[in-house]
Amino acid sequence: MRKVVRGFYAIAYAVKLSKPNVIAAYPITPQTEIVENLAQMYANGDLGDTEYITAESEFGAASMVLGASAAGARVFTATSSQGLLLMTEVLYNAAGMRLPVVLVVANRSISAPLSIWNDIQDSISIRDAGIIQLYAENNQEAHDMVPLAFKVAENRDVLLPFMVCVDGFKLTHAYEPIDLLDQEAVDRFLPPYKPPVKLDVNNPVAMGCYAPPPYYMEFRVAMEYAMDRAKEIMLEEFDKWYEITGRNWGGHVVAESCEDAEIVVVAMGSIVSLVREAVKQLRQEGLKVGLLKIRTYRPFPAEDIRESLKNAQKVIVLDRALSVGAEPPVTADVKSALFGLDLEVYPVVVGLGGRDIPRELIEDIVRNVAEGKITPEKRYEGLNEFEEVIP
Amino acid sequence: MVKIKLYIGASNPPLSTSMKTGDWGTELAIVDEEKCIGCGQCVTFCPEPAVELVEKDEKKVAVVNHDYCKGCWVCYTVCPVSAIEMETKDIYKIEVC
Amino acid sequence: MDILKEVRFHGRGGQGAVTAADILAVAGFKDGYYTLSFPMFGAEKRGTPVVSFLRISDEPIVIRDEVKNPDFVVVMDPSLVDVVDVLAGIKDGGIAIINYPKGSEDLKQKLGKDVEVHAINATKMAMEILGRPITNTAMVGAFVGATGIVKIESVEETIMEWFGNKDIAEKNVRLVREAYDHMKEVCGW
Amino acid sequence: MNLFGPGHGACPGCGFPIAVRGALEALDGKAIVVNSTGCLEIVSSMYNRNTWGVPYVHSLFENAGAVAAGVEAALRALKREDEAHVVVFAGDGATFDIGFGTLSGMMDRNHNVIYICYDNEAYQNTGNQQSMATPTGAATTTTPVGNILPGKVGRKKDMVGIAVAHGIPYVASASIAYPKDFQRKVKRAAEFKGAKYIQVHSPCVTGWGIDGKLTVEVAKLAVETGLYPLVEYENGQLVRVRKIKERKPVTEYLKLQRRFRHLFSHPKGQEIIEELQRVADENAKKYGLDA
Repeated sequence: MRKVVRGFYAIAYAVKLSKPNVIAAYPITPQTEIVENLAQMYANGDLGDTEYITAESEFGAASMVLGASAAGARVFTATSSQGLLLMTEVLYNAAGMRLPVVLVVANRSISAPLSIWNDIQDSISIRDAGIIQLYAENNQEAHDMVPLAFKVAENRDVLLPFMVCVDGFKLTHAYEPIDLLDQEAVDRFLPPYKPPVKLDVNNPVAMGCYAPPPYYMEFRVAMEYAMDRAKEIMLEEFDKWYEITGRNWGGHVVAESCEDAEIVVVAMGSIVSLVREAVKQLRQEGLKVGLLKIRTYRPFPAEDIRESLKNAQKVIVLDRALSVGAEPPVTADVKSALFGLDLEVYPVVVGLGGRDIPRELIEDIVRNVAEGKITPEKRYEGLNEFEEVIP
Repeated sequence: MVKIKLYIGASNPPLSTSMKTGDWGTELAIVDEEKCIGCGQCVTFCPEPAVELVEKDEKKVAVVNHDYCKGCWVCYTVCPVSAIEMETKDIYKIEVC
Repeated sequence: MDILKEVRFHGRGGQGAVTAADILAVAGFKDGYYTLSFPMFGAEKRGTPVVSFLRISDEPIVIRDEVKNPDFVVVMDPSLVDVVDVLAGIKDGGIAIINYPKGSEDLKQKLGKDVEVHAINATKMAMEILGRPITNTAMVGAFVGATGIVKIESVEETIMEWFGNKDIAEKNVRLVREAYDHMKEVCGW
Repeated sequence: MNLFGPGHGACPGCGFPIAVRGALEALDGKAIVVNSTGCLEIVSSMYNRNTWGVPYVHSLFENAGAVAAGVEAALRALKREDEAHVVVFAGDGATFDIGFGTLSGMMDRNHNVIYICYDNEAYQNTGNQQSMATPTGAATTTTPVGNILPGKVGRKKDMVGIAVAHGIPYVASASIAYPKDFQRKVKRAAEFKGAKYIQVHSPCVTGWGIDGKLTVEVAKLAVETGLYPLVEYENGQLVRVRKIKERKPVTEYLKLQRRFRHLFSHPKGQEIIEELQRVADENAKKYGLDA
């Protein structure tokens, strides 16, 4: 059913259709409306047997979904920015305990200075936790990713938390037409959760044990193997999703106009659409430009990226986060995927803390790269000149 | 290299008693079954638990499982009839020449 | 409409500037367009000047930043023209529709910019029909009357769906229609 | 199958296993245990050497309250609430200090959880660092005795009072010296729906500097001096108190423990002893301890 809705509603509605047993959440801008919508559905009795709990903090919310997941429940939470950082310890723990917690992150910058606006520093900061991360290009994709997240996370060969990353405000607060899923389609795709192990008096096990040196390393490496398996399993699920909904979002990456492209722009999240428009414009100008959308960020699709970019000469990576003191995070990952190939990678940081990313800015970057006006070194676009002073 | 069985979710099968703690202390609790009135105080208090009440000659007496008794003296201190003695393990009975 | 149209709404927190954009997004969708509306990304409190945005197009909408160069500007509160540069960035040939009691000529002089500006006394209309000075639906009607980019019937249908209370919905439809008729006549089409 | 142990690695004479086993027996093993990081967790839940006979989960140091709330919510959502009681075992560090927020949240939302704090009055797992449960004058590695300072300055936090203030249906204090009383309290707690808080005084032989054979005696003296009053609140009302026939001076309790030994020689020791006696006297007055 196509309906004009806000992004946060599209997400909340997909959560409802996924029938989680327990939702625990704590509000934070710009995630708040996601959980407000779920709270309203709960208040209206529209969530069936789902328990909705208002937590005392994001830390508490994450801990509650962890506990509920250990008890065998399908669980959901959502957060942003500082909230995600506050959850971080628990999320690492959930990943290590192999609990399929699903969360939506309404991406927002990290304080200080305080900023409620969009970049992806928050989710990028916990890329090493053992959590699957998908970045939505638009609200339709965000809506579709939610049932998918449960399906993949709960797969016995995966059993890892799953994070759906959605640009705060830009997507969450946009009011636009969305093809809302129906219950029947979601039920067909996503069966009820059957936990392989749970807290059960009839079959007592201990979970969250501590592992001395003879065991610890195996547990961590086992997570890595699960991530690897998730790569294949996700592709299968993407296909099934297409069969059921008719919507094909592609695989871990989507390469557009890359076959003959000399320059390819790599992007993640809502700016992908903008880059696509820029590419169209630049193609009209005769520039051989392509777009590579990274959809799955963890597990990192290094082979897909290498395959897509092997014919390019210059690769521009648009990073919307920093790894202060090192190369921007997505650039670093892309570079490692391209190691040994004869091409140049241009790290370009844009759009931190909600800074505008006009289409013309992207076009200019590409033109400048094409004309050799800029070198493949870390640079910041859309940045004002400034001078540091101490009052 | 040994092959390890890894329970996913760091989950563990229940109740391993594989760690025998009976060799921890220098002493062991020994019950004088004559004096024992089978009140169960030692059972309640034993932190391990290494004491249980067993039916013997038509009366209940405390029996200490020396595989797990750490020799902590707790049972000794709570026994209302002084039926428990703490005995130094043979290995610690050093004979001075 | 073959190209993207961008609209910026000015109001004060609590006056329904976001709802105005949303109603038009739904109405435009009913007419078969791609639409995108969203509030100013921030944390504005009741009474502070706020903006909301609407994009409407034949093609899927990919630009999600705040509207910097609107084709149309809608202002819900007469006091805003003194404190906010409501015409900031407006395109050449753009149209501004402003709730302003003293008429278009006075308004044009005050704003001093060479764009099409239409005043409408929406507060008076709202007081007469709703009994309350809530002007967002009136300004939606005025916007449609001035621009014609969505069908007034679609707007009316949307408003009937929007308000849970049938009586309030009908009053708002009347208000929208009155503002629409008025503005259509002013603009002479 | 036993509910807990044997084969765990607690020090000989440790207090908390008495409480853990007592609580699980009181509930007939109908329990899902949530445990915070700490001594109990370390001695019982090493991978491949789990000594729990009931379902058990450990997540972090500071989130047992929230994890238990999540487990309880899941049981409700999955229509399994009759299967077991959700029982938390957490040390005083996890309860009074770092996990206070999630415990408060759990109590505020009144989850159907029995939260048992085994109170050994410092971070004993890591070698006796002070917590908000450490009593005045106790020497810990982070409140050491020096020329100027006589151990911990400041009072032990009144967690029982704070739990009562949350308006939860049942709150009690207990001691491993009175295991039957503790077990009765656990059973009583299980009769209430909602959040229950039981704080059980549980000596740490190494941290307190006592011999295993003194565990029970020291715990008993804490009660008999009035320093650790055993009280019980139902629906906010103080309903039962363990009366003391002849209240003993606090020095009898203090002198048995290495953590208080300096009080008898330090220039400020006498002042601290008087302060502790005042605390005991206040407790006696507040709860009507004297028989």
